[in-house]
Amino acid sequence: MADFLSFSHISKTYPGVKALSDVSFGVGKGSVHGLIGENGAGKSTLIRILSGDTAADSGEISIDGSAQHFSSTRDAFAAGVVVVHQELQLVPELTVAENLRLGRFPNRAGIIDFRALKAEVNRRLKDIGLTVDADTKVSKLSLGERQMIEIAKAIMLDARVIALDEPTSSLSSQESEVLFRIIGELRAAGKVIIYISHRLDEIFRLCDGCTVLRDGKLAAHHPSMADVTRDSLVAEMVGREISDIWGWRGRTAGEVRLKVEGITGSKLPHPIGFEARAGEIVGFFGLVGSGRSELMRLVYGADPRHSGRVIIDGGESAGSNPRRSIREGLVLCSEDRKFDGIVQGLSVGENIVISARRHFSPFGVLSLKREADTAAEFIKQLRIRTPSAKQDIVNLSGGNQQKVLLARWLAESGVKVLIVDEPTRGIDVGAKAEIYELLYELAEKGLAIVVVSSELPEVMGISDRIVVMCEGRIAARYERADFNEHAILASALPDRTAGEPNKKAS
Amino acid sequence: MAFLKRLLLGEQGLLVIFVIAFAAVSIFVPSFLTERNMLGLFQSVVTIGIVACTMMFCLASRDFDLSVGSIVAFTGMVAVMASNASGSIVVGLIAALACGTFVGFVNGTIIAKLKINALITTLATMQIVRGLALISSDGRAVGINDPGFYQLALSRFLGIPTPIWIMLILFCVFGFVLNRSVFGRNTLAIGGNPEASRLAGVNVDGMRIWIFTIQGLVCAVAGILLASRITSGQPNAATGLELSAISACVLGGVSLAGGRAAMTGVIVGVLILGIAENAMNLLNIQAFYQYLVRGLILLLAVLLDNVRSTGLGRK
Amino acid sequence: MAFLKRLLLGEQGLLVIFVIAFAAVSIFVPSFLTERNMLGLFQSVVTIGIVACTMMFCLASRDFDLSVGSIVAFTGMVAVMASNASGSIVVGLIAALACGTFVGFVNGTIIAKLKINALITTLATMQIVRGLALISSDGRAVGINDPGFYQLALSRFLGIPTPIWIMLILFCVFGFVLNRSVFGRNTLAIGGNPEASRLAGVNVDGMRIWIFTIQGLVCAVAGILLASRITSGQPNAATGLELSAISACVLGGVSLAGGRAAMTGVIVGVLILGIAENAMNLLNIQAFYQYLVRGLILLLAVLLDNVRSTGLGRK
Amino acid sequence: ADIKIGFVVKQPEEPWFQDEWKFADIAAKEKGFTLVKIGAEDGEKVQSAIDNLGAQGAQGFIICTPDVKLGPGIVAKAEANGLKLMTVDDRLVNADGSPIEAVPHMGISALKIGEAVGAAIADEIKKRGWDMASVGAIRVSYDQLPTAVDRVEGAISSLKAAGFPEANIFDAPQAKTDTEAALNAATVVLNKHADVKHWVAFGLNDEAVLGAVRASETVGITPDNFIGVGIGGADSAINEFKKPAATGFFGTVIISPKRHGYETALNMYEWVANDKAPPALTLTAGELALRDTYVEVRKNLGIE
Ligand SMILES: Nc1ncnc2c1ncn2[C@@H]1O[C@H](COP(=O)(O)OP(=O)(O)OP(=O)(O)O)[C@@H](O)[C@H]1O
Ligand SMILES: Nc1ncnc2c1ncn2[C@@H]1O[C@H](COP(=O)(O)OP(=O)(O)OP(=O)(O)O)[C@@H](O)[C@H]1O
Ligand SMILES: O[C@@H]1[C@@H](O)[C@@H](O)CO[C@H]1O
Ligand SMILES: [Mg+2]
Ligand SMILES: [Mg+2]
Repeated sequence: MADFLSFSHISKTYPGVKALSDVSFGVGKGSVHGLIGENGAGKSTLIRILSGDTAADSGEISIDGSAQHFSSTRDAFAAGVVVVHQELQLVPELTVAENLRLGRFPNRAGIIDFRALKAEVNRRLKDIGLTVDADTKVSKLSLGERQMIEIAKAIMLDARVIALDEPTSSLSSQESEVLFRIIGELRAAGKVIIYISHRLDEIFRLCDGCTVLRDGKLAAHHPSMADVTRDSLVAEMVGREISDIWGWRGRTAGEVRLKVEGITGSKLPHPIGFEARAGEIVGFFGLVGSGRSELMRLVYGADPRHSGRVIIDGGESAGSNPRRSIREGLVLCSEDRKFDGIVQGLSVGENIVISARRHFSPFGVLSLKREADTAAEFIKQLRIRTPSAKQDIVNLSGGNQQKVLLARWLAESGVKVLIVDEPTRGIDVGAKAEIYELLYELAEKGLAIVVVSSELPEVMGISDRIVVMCEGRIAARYERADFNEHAILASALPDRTAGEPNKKAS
Repeated sequence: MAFLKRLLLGEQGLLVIFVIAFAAVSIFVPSFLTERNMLGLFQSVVTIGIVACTMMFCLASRDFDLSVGSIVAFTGMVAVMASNASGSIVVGLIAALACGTFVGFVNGTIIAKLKINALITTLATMQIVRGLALISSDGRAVGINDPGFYQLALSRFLGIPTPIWIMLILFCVFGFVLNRSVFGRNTLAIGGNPEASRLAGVNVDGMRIWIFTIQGLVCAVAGILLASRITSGQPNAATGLELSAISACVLGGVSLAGGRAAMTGVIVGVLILGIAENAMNLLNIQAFYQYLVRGLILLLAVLLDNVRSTGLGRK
Repeated sequence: MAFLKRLLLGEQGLLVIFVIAFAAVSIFVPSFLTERNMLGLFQSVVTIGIVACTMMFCLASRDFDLSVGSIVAFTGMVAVMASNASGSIVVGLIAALACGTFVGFVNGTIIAKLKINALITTLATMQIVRGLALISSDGRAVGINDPGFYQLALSRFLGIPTPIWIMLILFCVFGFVLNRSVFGRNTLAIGGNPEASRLAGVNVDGMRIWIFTIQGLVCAVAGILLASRITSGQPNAATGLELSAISACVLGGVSLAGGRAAMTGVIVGVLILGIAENAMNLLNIQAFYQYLVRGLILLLAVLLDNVRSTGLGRK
Repeated sequence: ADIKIGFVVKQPEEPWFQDEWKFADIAAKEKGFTLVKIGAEDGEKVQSAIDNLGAQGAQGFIICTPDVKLGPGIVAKAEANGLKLMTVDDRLVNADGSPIEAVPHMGISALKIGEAVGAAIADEIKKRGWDMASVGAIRVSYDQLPTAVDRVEGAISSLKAAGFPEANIFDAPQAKTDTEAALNAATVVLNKHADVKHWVAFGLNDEAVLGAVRASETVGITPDNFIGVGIGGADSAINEFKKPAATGFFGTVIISPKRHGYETALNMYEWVANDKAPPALTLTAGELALRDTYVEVRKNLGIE
């Protein structure tokens, strides 16, 4: 069978970076094709070229045998190509319905037919299994919900080719299941689906074939998954074998370093308390919207607290605002890197030292050398793929941006408690293992570490203890010895009798 | 109590606060709430009200237009001079509308296609267009030969002068366009997230050109009405209009960061400015103190709206 | 050729273009490049140059300050009146600096703590402060009793008048602060992403208050020098300064969306405005045509810079 | 009934108008009527000011219009509101440029003031024994304001009449009407003609000429080589005369805000209260005040 979608000799260079060089492969109709590779390998760039958003320097894309020349995303839509980008592309002030049909409003003579719009959107949302109302403003939705809206946006178009760039990175497993079901339906309907993910189990479960990129070059192309193994894929991606990605090792927990007592806030009305000890990694698991991120933001002082105390090392209450928290040794690596993580317009180096520099800036005067050294050290340690520390952070691939955010807190001295919300969101397997290793080392140095993650295997793989949240309360706690996938999942589900997977907290 | 709170903090809270303030002014300022004064008040806000309609779109799409005052003056001149030269008012009006539209189109094209910052672009055209108005008239007002031109402003329908009607119609039209049309929603989308809009296939460049072009056209309407009201084309007219129109919009809750706008809000903003001016003159407040009062009212109005929306739990 | 391209498109490309333009003006405009004219040129940009230093910080942190012109006028008045009243120039200067700082602090506090839009806040204080300047002087210019006050502007060091020195020093100081201090980097961070900066431990509210406060202080310096140059405090001075200062910054590549700024750029921006004015007068260009030319130069300058940076592959 | 009279001026921030208002207030206090003072910077503001006066039940108003061509509109608006109308300072004109005779006016033609300035400068040049051909003249101009054009044209015409060569008159366009703008513009002119020793300067008002004087000081021209003559005689000029040493600000043509403010208000009152129409046209004279005569001149004009 001839390839329905084919890339031939695609190359793309950014200043200082060869993002893609001479990439060629093809995908057949009615199939799901995986696209994998390390952070910065060029996956998103390839997809952006496919979407008409960026032009390739050379090379050609053809669909159904005819060469395509997209000069804008609209051209791509017209040719039946839709892309769900890695970073969310929603308009927060518009409603769900408006976002879903943005650029393609049902209208008569320019006047929007809101009734038709709502009806259609509500129907589609129901198909997808999302219980948000079409009239809700997107700014009111949680990150996970937004991600689902983004996916719904693509599905609603009658496309021939659909590309999904890390769609599950902020979805819970329940939501991922819904997505997988939809992908199955699309495949059955004869679409071509390009699927980018760092979660290899998803690749094996969903894909009919896959392509591996490495340093912008085609490292391997597998038309079928028949004789592909996990280890072989990892080797093709990273160039080396990674046997045990979790690599958990036992530690003995010390004194209580973080103690949270009866904390409440506007979105978490029920008092919550927990603690984390020196040398301990505490995992927080829950469904999207269960309130984990909210809780961590309250602990950190990012949002105003209504009540409760946060005690570090038995001292008095800490963390009334982020600045004070940092000074008291409590730091949070937040989950939404685009909104409240990276500082756009500043360089990679600046983003790394933004907090730590106060330790080596006497009288507020910068020490450029110390800054450069610090940045270089962490770029090396975390293998951040960037042409230089002076590169604008927005030009980094998603995963590399995430690494910069981690580096920001690793560079801080005097950290006692490290909270990381979705630490490996968008991070490749190789780097994941490195980050886990880093967390272990930090724990061994005596830090208390709190990890929020929606990936159950990850939480189970690296935590010493797991706290499960559900509807804004702590639903259960497990010691490592008692970890059990089914039990943990069950306690995360809000209403065990209703059987509705994603009921929103009221 | 709970009802009151709901009323004040609700979507229409700004309106409610405004109504209360209006009632207070009516009671405490003598001869404020008379038919004559109300008509005078409305007429005094015609220019800014009309321009604010499209300025709202401009701001909502995260742009800026500083050239409105110059366009109003220039098109007023053109209307008068073309009428005088051709002997036909209709020709004059068409010429003015065409000039306004053209300037707006140029603004939009430079901003969208050459990707030059809107503030600088319109600051430049503001000067260029004002220069043109001055050059064409040698810096002096140009009188209107045909008294029929005055009728534009003097004629009444149901006892209300035409300019007020035109302003009201534009309020309705642009309110409708903002909320109910593809154009309006796309405008908000561009302002709210330009990147997402572009990726969703919204013709961002085209939209920006249209927004500025319509702004130019609407300024021409305001310029014509103004020339008719003051029975001459004045090259110095409407200086500072840009800041007033932007204030009216911001007072009315239009976000300078783009993506948020409402016609009712802008109308309230326009009226707040107009009423402040009107009441101060009725109260015979000294010119220098008027500065103080104007400043304080601005602050107070945004502050109130702020208290309201934080009380509502929004950001 | 390749070298030329690298030069023009490099980091310092704006500067290179400027140097070329400067050379061209020197050659084609008679008596431009004379010592006298250069000193005159520099003196004419002192007020806007000084104010642009801190306006740069303001814009880089994604804020706006429209009140600068009023503060300059007001502090000039205060300096003169307090000197006259106390008989001591030092007291006058301190009073002026204190008043400027205070107004800036109020601006910053309202904006940061009450979370009121900077445009509206400073539009309000712009009016209030202008009102104060007018009220305190009854709208009249106030003469300086002690001729020693003129010396501030007339005295020279190495043949160059003090105001120019002060401007140059402030350029250096603020250039250093922007690039080499935590304060400067945090300013850019706030502009780039305020929420991310806050979570990274930057005291965003505090920074904003400081930025506006320093802006107030620096406006007072400009106000004092201006009063000394014109040997009186004039309540009408420096109207429209806000737009000139903002233009200079934007010309110099400061992004209104925050996060991007460079002192060299701003200096070039200030000089472009000054040279344009100066050369037009030397060339005896008619007043009305000056509007046109000024507008075109603005457009051209940004356009060139734009071509340059897209040529560079940046967006 | 209560008598209410409006006094609308085009630039309330200008000291001149503050003075006019002040003297009008004195008339109001004397006769016991209410004076409503409104500033109206452009045609639109004028329209609403008149509406506003009508709405609050005034019977008549005095206006200094931002532009004389607004005449027909002002007349119509006044009629529509049933208000008696008088003009001060600047006289309204029809579309064809002819004065609207029906509206009583008190003022001094801008051209005439300018001519007084020019004559004063020419006299002083002669007195100092300079050679006209080698004197430079700075025309501090603000051409977007019609009055300003008329004034400097007036000055130029009397200079030329006295034999001043037109080629020696250099334009210094102000970007705004404040002293700093005039200072910057004049500096350029002085630097461009660095070889000229003797200078004279005139402009829209005192502030404009003061700018030129400051410019002369910065480039090192001494007062005995500079003759600046302003218009207005408000505090900025008086401050200059009060300085311990003479400056290049030679004199100013003072026009009397007292007559313009007090008399117009009184006339309007008589018209409203006793139906005594004011004279159709009253022209006042400007008077030249110098460093050592200004106290007297001001006293004569009834200021102070
Ligand atoms: N606009 C840009 N300017 C400069 N460099 C860029 C730009 N966009 C991407 N790059 C670079 O191109 C390379 C490929 O990036 P891309 O985003 O395609 O990686 P990716 O495979 O999607 O990685 P990830 O898994 O982290 O999302 C990276 O090195 C990135 O820094
Ligand atoms: N911007 C918002 N406005 C209103 N409600 C929100 C907003 N963001 C989140 N919520 C709601 O707050 C609750 C807690 O969300 P939170 O993001 O803390 O959950 P989470 O467990 O971290 O899940 P996620 O995986 O989505 O991060 C949810 O009910 C969510 O719908
Ligand atoms: O504008 C002028 C004003 O400055 C004053 O001098 C009186 O006459 C007016 O025309
Ligand atoms: Mg990517
Ligand atoms: Mg979360």
